[in-house]
Amino acid sequence: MIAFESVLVLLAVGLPLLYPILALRAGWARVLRYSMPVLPLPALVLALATEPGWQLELPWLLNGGLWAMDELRRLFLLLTAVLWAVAGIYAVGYLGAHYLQRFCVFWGLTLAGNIGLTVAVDAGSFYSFFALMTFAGYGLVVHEGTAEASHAGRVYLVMAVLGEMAILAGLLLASAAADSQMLSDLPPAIAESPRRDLMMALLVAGFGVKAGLPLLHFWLPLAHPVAPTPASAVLSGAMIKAGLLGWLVTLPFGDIALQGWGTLMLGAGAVGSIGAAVLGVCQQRPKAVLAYSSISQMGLMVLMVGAAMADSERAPVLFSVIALYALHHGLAKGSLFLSAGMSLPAGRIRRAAVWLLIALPGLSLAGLPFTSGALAKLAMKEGLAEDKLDFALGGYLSPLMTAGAVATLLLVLRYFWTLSGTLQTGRNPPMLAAGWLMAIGVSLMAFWWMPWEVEGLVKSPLWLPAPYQLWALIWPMLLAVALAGLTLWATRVVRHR
Amino acid sequence: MTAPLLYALAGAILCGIGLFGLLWLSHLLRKLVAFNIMGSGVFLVLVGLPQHQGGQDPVPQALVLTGIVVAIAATALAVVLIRRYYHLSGLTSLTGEPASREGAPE
Amino acid sequence: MTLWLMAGLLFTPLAWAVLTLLTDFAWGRVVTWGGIVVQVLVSLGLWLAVSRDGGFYYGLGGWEAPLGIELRVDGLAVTFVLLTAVVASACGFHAGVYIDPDKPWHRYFWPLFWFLWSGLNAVWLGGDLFNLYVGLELISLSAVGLVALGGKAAALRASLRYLLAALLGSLAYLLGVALIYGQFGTLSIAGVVFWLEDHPVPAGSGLALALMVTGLALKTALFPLHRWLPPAHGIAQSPVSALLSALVVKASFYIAARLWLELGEPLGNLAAAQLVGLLGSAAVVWGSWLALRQSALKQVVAYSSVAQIGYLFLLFPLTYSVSESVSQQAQQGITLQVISHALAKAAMFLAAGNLILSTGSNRVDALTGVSRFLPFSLFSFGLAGVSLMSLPPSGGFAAKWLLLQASLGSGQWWWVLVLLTGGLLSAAYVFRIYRASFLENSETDEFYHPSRSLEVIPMVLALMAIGLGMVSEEVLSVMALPFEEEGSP
Amino acid sequence: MTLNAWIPVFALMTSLVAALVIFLLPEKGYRLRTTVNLGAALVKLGLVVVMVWGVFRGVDYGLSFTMVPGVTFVLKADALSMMFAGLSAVLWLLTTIYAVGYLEDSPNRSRFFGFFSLCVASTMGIALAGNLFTFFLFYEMLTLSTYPLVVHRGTEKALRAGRTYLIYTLSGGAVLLLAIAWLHGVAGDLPFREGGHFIDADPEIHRSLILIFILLVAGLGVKAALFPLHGWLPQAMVAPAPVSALLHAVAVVKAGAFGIVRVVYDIYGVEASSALGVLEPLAWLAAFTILYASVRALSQVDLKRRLAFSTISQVSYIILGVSLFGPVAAAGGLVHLLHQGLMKITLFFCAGNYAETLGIHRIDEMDGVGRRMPGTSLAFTIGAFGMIGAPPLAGFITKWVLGSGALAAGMDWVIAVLVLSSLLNAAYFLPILHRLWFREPQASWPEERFWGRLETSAWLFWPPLLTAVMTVMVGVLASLPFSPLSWAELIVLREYSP
Repeated sequence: MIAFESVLVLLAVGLPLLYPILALRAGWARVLRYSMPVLPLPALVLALATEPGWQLELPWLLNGGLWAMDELRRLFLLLTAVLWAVAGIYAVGYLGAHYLQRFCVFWGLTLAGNIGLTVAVDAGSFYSFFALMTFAGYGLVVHEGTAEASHAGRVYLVMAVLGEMAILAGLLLASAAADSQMLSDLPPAIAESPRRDLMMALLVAGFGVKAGLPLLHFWLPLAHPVAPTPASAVLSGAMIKAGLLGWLVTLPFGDIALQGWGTLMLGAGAVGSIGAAVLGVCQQRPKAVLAYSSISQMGLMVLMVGAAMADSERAPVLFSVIALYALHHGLAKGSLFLSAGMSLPAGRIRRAAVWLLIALPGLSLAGLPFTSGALAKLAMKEGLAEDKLDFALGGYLSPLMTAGAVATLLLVLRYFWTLSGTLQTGRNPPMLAAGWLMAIGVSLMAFWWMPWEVEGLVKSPLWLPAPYQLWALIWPMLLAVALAGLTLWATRVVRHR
Repeated sequence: MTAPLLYALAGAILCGIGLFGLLWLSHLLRKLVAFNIMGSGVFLVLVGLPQHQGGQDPVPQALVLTGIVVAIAATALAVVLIRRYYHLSGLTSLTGEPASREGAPE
Repeated sequence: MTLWLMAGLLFTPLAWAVLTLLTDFAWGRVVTWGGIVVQVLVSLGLWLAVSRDGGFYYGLGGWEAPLGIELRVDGLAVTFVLLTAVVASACGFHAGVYIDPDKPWHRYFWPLFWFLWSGLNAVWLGGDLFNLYVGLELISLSAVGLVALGGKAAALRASLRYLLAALLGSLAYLLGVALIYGQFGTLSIAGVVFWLEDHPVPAGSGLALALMVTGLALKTALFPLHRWLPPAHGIAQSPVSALLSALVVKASFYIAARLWLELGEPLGNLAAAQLVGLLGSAAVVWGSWLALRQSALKQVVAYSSVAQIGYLFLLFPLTYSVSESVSQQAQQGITLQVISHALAKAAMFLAAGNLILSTGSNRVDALTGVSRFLPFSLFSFGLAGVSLMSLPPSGGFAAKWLLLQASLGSGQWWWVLVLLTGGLLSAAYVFRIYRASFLENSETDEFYHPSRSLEVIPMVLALMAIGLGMVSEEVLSVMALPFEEEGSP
Repeated sequence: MTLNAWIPVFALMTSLVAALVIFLLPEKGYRLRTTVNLGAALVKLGLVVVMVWGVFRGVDYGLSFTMVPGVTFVLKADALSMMFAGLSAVLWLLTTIYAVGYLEDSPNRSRFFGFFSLCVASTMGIALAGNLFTFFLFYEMLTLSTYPLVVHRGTEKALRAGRTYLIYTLSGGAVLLLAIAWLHGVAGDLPFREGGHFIDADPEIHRSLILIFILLVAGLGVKAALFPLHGWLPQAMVAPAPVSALLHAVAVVKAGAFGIVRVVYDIYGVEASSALGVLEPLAWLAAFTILYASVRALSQVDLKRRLAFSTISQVSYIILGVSLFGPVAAAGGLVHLLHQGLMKITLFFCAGNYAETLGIHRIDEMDGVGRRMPGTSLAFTIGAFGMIGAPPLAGFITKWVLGSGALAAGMDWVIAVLVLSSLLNAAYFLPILHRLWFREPQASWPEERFWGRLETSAWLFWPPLLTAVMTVMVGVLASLPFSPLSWAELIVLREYSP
């Protein structure tokens, strides 16, 4: 059985890593294109078909490699694999001949990094995959070759390199303190080290670049919109979560309660979730709106990270919520991004259907009942409930979450608004449509069969919130709709005059 | 002041005169003569000085004989060179400009 | 056995000198090459004999000193004899091909060559001061003759200058000898030392030493008495320049060094020793600087000789009132310097001759692009240059190493600066030549190719100069052989 | 003497004999010359492999004899020398292959390859030298044999660069000689010995030892291009690409760095150096050089010049590593000796390919080259990322180990230097990579040549790719036995517990 998992994990990482070899021959462009969706499949199987707990030792790798799987990683791996798979299908239809090979090469490398970092347990290979993802991601960002893309790429790269260096320094310090190369040994060592704050600052900032922490987020609204649509989807859906995963596996959560850091993260999360929404609604282009939405959503997750820092007892519970939320957000955001590249069909009914499909993941994001969003929001609410949390600022969490929910829907509405102005009528390539449909399907349906864990947080049946919860979910949405309507009306009036 | 010492002193004076001539005079033949004068002075010293202390000594006399032979050989060579030099450049001293300055390719 | 060797060593050159007087150049060449073989074998035999049995005194024809000619055969002397054989035979072979046989006066080359060789052997082996004088004069006169073989007015002018300087130096030396003999009643250095053992040092005997050393310094072209050397060495035919620079100047230095080592301690003083060292240093710096400024190739090499000779005079301060081991190091260093400079400079002049043959000009600028056509001679030149720069593993380096050790060991660190600066300056002038040859210029692409044998000879010499460093221990060990003091006067 | 004593000599002789044979070959003997070159390189590689295996098992290779009275000539193979020897043997083979292609149809090839082999022989000698004296011997030989390579083009510019090169290196050599002679006077003939000689040195000679150390570092620092002695390196860029590759990656700069390693570890002994207080200033100097050269590299527009400044910066990593007192840091420094060699040679090969194939010398001409020459550009990319220290490439291993070592030694500021340097590296390499892959190509290249099927001549194409693959492999497989890192750890183990 171990052998099966070992082969699978090597395949999961190796397949996308070796895939660029296909680009060597100019004649293989078709193969290159059509094998894109296949690349994440081993990882998908790995996430779905194997039980967490296995590990694979690779003593020859770097400073001694160890790859393993636990519940947390499994969800991240699942998210990554699924999102990349649907984005891959979408990409088959989306991509033109313009530098196809180049795109595929970077696609494969980025994917390899993204998958690899979720299974890597030793610092060396984790950092390697992280860096691989970061640098190869540059290729996806600047792919279009426009001046804007170049600019976005430059900002992306500068910030990414700064982030990488912070991570490197942080990991170095931590692993020297732990005298171990294994990530699992780092948090306790950091907790006890006299240089704890320095290490934490480096790691928080380093991964924060990827996770779009406020003030470290500048690259995100620039890079996500200019990348080709499937790339934006994985950037915003999966890769942004790598930063989150980085925090979760390196920072000391269960070992020590850090009220100060919790407060800091809380502040950052609050600024992120609200501030990004304020900036986001001012954006003109749908993908930019979505990028800000990602920052905003990450802000909510940062809230939970902050709470987990502050209360070490509660951290394990919050971890599963964070994972759940990440999964939900990744899938929904991926679908939304993919929608941005669609063309509307001509018929009125079909048009409405498409719009509905576009809208549903968005509303899911906002916490529409019966969607993954509702579950995630409720779990989060429960996880951050004031009475169960030993955190001085616990009382602010609930209003912040509510504000976040309002902000989320406002951004989604703004996205629909801008999207309606840009979507064109025409036929979609079949693969593109298939990818898009699958993304939405996964986000809305398949989600429910995924192995997330909300034991003790949400009452069953999971998909059906209790009435009081229902109200808690709905009133921020109503508020947001009202605000949006008000704004719309106000602009009309202003414009009329 | 013994006679041998006197010889030696005379030799020293001749040396001085010869040295002066060798350095000061520019005409090559004069230089050559000055050399010979200086040589004679040295020979005088060579013969005179030892006899001043130890009486008759045959060794210096043998040496001087050899020395004279050497001096004659040197003088002969010098004369040949000076003659040929004059022949080629028309100069009798080393200070003037010779006909060809740079060494021509061999 | 030894008898035959000694006889061969001294009489072959003289006999061949007379023999070649009777022939023309081409026949002289054949005769000479035979003689060279004999001479090399004899030198080698003597060297082997001495390295096996140690040194000895040898009364020529059974006559004892002071009237007879007594030879002092020790490790150092046979080393120089062998060196002479090597360099002179190389120059002889080179000259046989290099020198134009059609010029009538060139037939005198061979007799002069042999007289020179016999004079050199006489100096290396000479036991008393007067015989050394005779040997020196023999060397000087034949050397002047060789310079004059150039035939042009400039060559005669240079040779006349050389002659006058040499004669003046000889007379100064002879005057010193006269004073010594007058003072101590002996002509052998060992005799003087012996006398001094149970007498106080007489006043004024320093003057004798000073006169001799000055005279010899003039013949060795120590700064500031060096002015005669560059024209003479520069204008002579290349094999002649090689002989002069490699061996002739060394002969007078050899005598000066022997005088100083034996008599310097009792008769000299610290100021004089330092002064000589200072002059040597000045020669190193000034000679190198002038070498750098010359536009004619052979002048560069000639001025380089002035600089290299400067090193030799560091012997004086480095052996005066220092510990035994430091003195030993200094002597070994100087010996190596003499040998390596002889080999390297001979190689350099011969290679320079080839380059001049090839480009048809003596100018450094004319070398442009020659590296493509004459890499072999150029390489020899460079290898010789390595030794002059005293870079490892050359003999020059071994010499410099020992001198450095001696300077540091005696606390006279200022010579260290001279040694290091000198090395850098010599690199500067050697690489100036190289630079010129590496310059690519498409205009002058026609070069004359000298025959292979001309190219091989400097290469062999240069390789020996380089290899000397690797075997310097063996070479020096022969010098340090015990000396049988049986014939002590 | 046994065979083992002669193996180092054979290793030395392979290239020496090759040099002599090549000098004697006529210019037109292309095939024979190539055969001799490659044959010698392969034989040498084989000998080095034999020695590596032997040294690993603890076999003694070496011979010595007295050269100058009081001084011995020693050839010896220990773990440290095998690291350098292995580097030069492997890279010589590749560089030879590359040079054969690079110099096709150019004049003076006999001269070039002759000196090239001499240069490698000197490098081998430096690696196998068993004491400072022997080291110096080959060190100077290296100077001389590289000069003709630097000025090979024979242009005014090349000759000027050659002059600068000589002024620097020969002056450095003179200082080094002084230091060695002085040390010899103070302490006698010291063989390189693991653990050094001065652990319990007489306190009276401490002052001299410190002064000598400064002189030694100054002498060696010229070749290692330590600030402020680095001026020759960027100028030497006029040399043909294989030469630059050799100068930068293998021979010259490494000789200096290797010398400093030898001095610190095998002459003074790392503990004694630390006790004398000379290591920390050295570390600061190295750190400053790392940053200074990186900053200078930013403003270079000529590709090779930028690479040159990068070399200056990277070589100081080695020195930084050895000057941090601690086994881990030392391993980091030592392993960089090899890693930097691999990465830098890749970059220079690529630079040469661009110049030779498309006539590209300046960075602003490199737009879109990745499409025309993907293989070369891939190699360049890997090399550049290696330099930045991106995992899992060779440079990352260095930085990681060096950083861990610095922390273990309690010198946290080194981390800042490493991070800053990586940032600067990224700042001057990433824009090039952007141009390579993401800019539209210009209408025409400065001078384009075609070689049929491959993007460039096969002789030029494969060496950079091979070194790039090695760059990846030594990083990814760093924990395997006989990987550079493992070997460096073996060396350090022997140095710290002699």
